[in-house]
Amino acid sequence: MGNLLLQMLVATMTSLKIFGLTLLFSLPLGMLVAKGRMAKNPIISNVVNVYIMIMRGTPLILQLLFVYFAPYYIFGSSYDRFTAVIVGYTINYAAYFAEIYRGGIQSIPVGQYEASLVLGFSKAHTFTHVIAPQVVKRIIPAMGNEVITLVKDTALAQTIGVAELFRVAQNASAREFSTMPIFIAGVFYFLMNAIVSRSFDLLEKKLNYYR
Amino acid sequence: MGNLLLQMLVATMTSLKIFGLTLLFSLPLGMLVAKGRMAKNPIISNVVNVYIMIMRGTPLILQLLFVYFAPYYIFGSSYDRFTAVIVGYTINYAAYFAEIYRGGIQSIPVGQYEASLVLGFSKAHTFTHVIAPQVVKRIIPAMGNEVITLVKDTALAQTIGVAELFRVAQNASAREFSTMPIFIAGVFYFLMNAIVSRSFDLLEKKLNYYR
Amino acid sequence: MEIITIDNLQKSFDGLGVLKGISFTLNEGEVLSIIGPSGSGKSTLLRCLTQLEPVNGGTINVCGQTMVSSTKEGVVSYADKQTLRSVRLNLGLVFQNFNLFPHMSVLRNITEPQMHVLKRSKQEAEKVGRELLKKMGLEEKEKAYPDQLSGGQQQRVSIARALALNPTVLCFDEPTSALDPELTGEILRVIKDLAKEKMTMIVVTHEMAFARDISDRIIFMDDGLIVEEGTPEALFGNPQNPRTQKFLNRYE
Amino acid sequence: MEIITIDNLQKSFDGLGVLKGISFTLNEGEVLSIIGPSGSGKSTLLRCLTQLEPVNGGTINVCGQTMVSSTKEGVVSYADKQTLRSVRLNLGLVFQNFNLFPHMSVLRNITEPQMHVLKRSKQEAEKVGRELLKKMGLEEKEKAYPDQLSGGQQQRVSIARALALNPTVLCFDEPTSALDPELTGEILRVIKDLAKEKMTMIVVTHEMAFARDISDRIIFMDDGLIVEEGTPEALFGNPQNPRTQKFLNRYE
Amino acid sequence: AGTKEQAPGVDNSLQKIMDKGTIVMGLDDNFPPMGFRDEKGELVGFDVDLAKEAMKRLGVELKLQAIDWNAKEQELNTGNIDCIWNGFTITPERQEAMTFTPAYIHNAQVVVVRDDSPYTTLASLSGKTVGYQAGSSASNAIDDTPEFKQSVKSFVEFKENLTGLMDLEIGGIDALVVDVTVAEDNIKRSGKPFRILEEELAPEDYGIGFRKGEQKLADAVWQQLEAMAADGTLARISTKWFGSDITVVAK
Ligand SMILES: Nc1ncnc2c1ncn2[C@@H]1O[C@H](COP(=O)(O)OP(=O)(O)OP(=O)(O)O)[C@@H](O)[C@H]1O
Ligand SMILES: Nc1ncnc2c1ncn2[C@@H]1O[C@H](COP(=O)(O)OP(=O)(O)OP(=O)(O)O)[C@@H](O)[C@H]1O
Ligand SMILES: [Mg+2]
Ligand SMILES: [Mg+2]
Repeated sequence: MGNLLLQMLVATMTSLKIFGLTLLFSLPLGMLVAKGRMAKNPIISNVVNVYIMIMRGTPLILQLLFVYFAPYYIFGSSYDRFTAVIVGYTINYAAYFAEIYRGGIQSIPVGQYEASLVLGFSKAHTFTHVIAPQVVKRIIPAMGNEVITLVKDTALAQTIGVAELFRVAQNASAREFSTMPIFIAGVFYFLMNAIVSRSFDLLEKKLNYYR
Repeated sequence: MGNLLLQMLVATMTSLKIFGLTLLFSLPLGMLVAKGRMAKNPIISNVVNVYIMIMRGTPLILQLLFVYFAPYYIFGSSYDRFTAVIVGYTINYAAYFAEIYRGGIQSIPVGQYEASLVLGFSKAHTFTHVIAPQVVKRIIPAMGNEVITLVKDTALAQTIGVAELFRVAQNASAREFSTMPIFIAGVFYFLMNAIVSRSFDLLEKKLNYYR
Repeated sequence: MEIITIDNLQKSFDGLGVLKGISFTLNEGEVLSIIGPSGSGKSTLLRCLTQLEPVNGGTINVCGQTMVSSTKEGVVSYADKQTLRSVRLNLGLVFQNFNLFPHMSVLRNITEPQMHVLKRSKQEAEKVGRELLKKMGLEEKEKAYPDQLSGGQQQRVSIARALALNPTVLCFDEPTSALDPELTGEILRVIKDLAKEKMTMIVVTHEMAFARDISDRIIFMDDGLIVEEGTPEALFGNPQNPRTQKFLNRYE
Repeated sequence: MEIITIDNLQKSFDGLGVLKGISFTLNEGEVLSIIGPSGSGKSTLLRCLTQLEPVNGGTINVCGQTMVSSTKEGVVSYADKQTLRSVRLNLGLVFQNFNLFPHMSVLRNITEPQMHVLKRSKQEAEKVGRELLKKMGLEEKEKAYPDQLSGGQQQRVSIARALALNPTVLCFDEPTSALDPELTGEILRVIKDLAKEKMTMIVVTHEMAFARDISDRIIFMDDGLIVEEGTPEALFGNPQNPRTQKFLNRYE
Repeated sequence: AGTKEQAPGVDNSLQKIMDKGTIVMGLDDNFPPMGFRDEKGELVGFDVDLAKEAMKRLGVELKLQAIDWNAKEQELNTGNIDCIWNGFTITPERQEAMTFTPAYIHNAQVVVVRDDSPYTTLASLSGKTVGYQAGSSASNAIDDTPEFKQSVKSFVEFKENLTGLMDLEIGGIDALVVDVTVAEDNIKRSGKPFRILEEELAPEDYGIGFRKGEQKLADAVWQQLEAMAADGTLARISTKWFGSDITVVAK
């Protein structure tokens, strides 16, 4: 039993690695995608829109299989499965984050841009110092939901053979012929999500110094 | 090839059945859950809150396994896997829908209740004729997102042995040594979601006769 | 004939007294205005009367039915559901911010309560609705939705909605305060017309000139109490209480 | 000395002319008020001047620099980025609805532009900021956030924010129209003080008494054109154009 | 099939592995006793022991890679793994698509039922519900037994044999078709009241699968197995896992 828990903790580390790396890459990539989606150039914005629609319209499992196996069939080369998991999750979540960013950016009143312009702010400074901080505050609830979904979605990495928490729980369950490990995994996911929820609540409160 | 498509269409019917039945049951159940969550009795509202937190905090796959196998280990009796899928999806989605309903109901100004009360409306009439129609309009975008997720989540039913679209695609893929069937499944999911999206857009437009 | 009798009405929020013993009567055909500074409890009084807030003490009697009464020891007892319902039907309330049903057309806003509450047929309800809309000068708007109307028009629809149920008394809570000055006129004219038709009314307002104009009697409230009460001539011409004097001074 | 020269300025939205050839000059230390009915193009004029809207024709010259010019054939050419930037720095704009940065404290709202645009040190910027806040009677509020201030206070912060960049001309677009009457007074007093200090200003306003009070010159606009222009005495005392007469009549 | 840099007709598969110094073996890490994870999370099992010894003798390092069994063909084809060695049944379809060694164990697909159930023959399962692991050779075995396939009411595919066994236990299915080795091992370790029908489905052979055309590599590995059979190593490993020597190399 102690051994099982240890094993599951190790697997949890894998799940957390997937979680962390996906966030690390998809959060900034999502911003690029959002910018693309809002681009004045209709070709760019339409292409990006199709990308977003595909990412949101097809199951993540399928995207993972595709990301892992398609490069071989197309380019004749393949790569590490963990890398594939990170790439798959990143491009999927970037699409979701992009739509959240876009909603946030478009909800900032035009007056904020006009005031910045008239005061002589550069475009970059306007974005980093005026718009972005306000966007962050507005998108926190939506981001919280998405990040919780990511915690749960890490369970799908086993599709291409990555031994994350849920895979290990299923193996242990097979070995010991008991549903207990799966149940324990459920508790782990629940705890991780409780932490994520709590963090977002705190962040939300912290940003409540202005309305 | 023609055979493969036929097979996938049959499996798509299973996916659609899961989709349809889940909506059929979880939409009303979600309303009950929302009412429970908003109950004045703190015991009821807290119990319901824990239920919602578990449903949102743990992977759906795990819930499916639990719903299917737990009754045997606890009560010594079991039931049909398809029923288990529907039960699992229903209690999961009811939790999500409940939170959407609750958000919608709580966003209706208190003045609407007061006006109904002063005019002499019964509570039931107030809910069905004044509150609900306004809630529907407000929650449509959030419901749209959730229903799209449901379409994709039907792919997880294979966990407990239901041969839905994605399972059949994976089998065909293994049989024919090709990712094509999986790709075709992707197109199917995409089309289903395109239809769902479009329907919600239309519904949204239809309800735009008032603000 | 006395239609409303309120005796020693008490109401507090979280232990803080807001109404500290209000007593007055309203006779048939009378127009009563309630004036007073912000926070004096005018809205709360109307809300207690229309059952939107429970009271903490006192008696309210409407059209001969006791809606709520309380013993000396402060035990409050409300009437049974049936009576409360019938009392509610005797009272119409026009809200400050209208509270129309945004998803119903103007006509439907007026017919829906008639059909559900008075069990009128759709035809009959629409006939009554159209007549009222005509009276309000809104015959062209029956198919419109509330958000397509100006504030003044919305307020007139909400008056029509209340009138459609034939209330014995019509209560207004600052019916013009959500309107810009231009639109205020329309509503005041409508209420004046109702006064001429001898509709019994209670009007909470801060439009002094208007109160003076339409009222048979005026109550001046301050800090949860009725400070002074009288005819418009007496109250405006010769206020007795220093607080009334000070309040009215601001409005000259 | 002429600070702003505008010649034959034209602007249309979707082909619909909003400014149909506006020409005027502004001299150093002068206070110019622009009045006129709603939709006459007053805001659009200020927005063209502050580069918030591109023009469709005409010439704008600020502090000797040509910001935009156009040929007879209607080919509009803007100055290079560098010049546009320097022109922008000569003009301060105070918005009708303030547009303060809600996530920055009051002081930071004023220091941020100084540090980023004028490259002042934080210390220097805060010194300037505190002086301006004192001048605006807001020394106690530097740590507050905009949403904790009344409308009038917010407007004064936004004036301080504009002044902190030492603009040659300060433009106001109906600086009091988002405020209730009680708060209007504060702002008018601040602008009057600035006028006394010989700040060059353009003030779009519908407060006639105020315009009359502070202005060296008043422009009356209607339907995208300057209908009449003159000293307050001339314009209010003896308006020449029938449209001006009619407009001013409403305000007596 | 085959790696793309390989010129047609030239088999440099062995050379490539020797140059690399490592060989990646793909296996389902949830397939006891052939390959599974022990309590420490280490990959162990009969096939794992065999492969370790064979590769040691071949002089290359063995890397074990757990894969999703449903995706094994893609894994092999895309070069993520070099062989599939995990109770891998030799079937004609698979032989079309890849290169196999000869059989090293005879296996059979057997039918597991609950001990208290009345079923004794394949025929007695007529009109019942039968499960198997998706993508496993059980499905081929069923296809090759048409009378049985037609008599059964419906088939249920599981992602995992475990889910299937649990489902059998709770009565969701009446029988599970599974490798005899897996079946015996599971019954032994779980202590659940299951039994195996005597009547077998298609008997079959386990082999090691390589990319199509990589004959030299397959031959080299096979030579090591033959050597292990000769010096008794094979028998020792078999006895450790199955209690007797059930291998068929060089017999
Ligand atoms: N729901 C409530 N909870 C707590 N306090 C309340 C509540 N409603 C009203 N009050 C308090 O009761 C007092 C009287 O409020 P009320 O709205 O009746 O005043 P009013 O005379 O209508 O004022 P106004 O002219 O501003 O509308 C105020 O101090 C108010 O803050
Ligand atoms: N972005 C825009 N797109 C289209 N039309 C516009 C736009 N901005 C202003 N207009 C139109 O230009 C005309 C002049 O508008 P402007 O805001 O300049 O008037 P104004 O004199 O400031 O009026 P007010 O006193 O109401 O502020 C109006 O008819 C307005 O509808
Ligand atoms: Mg009030
Ligand atoms: Mg304007």
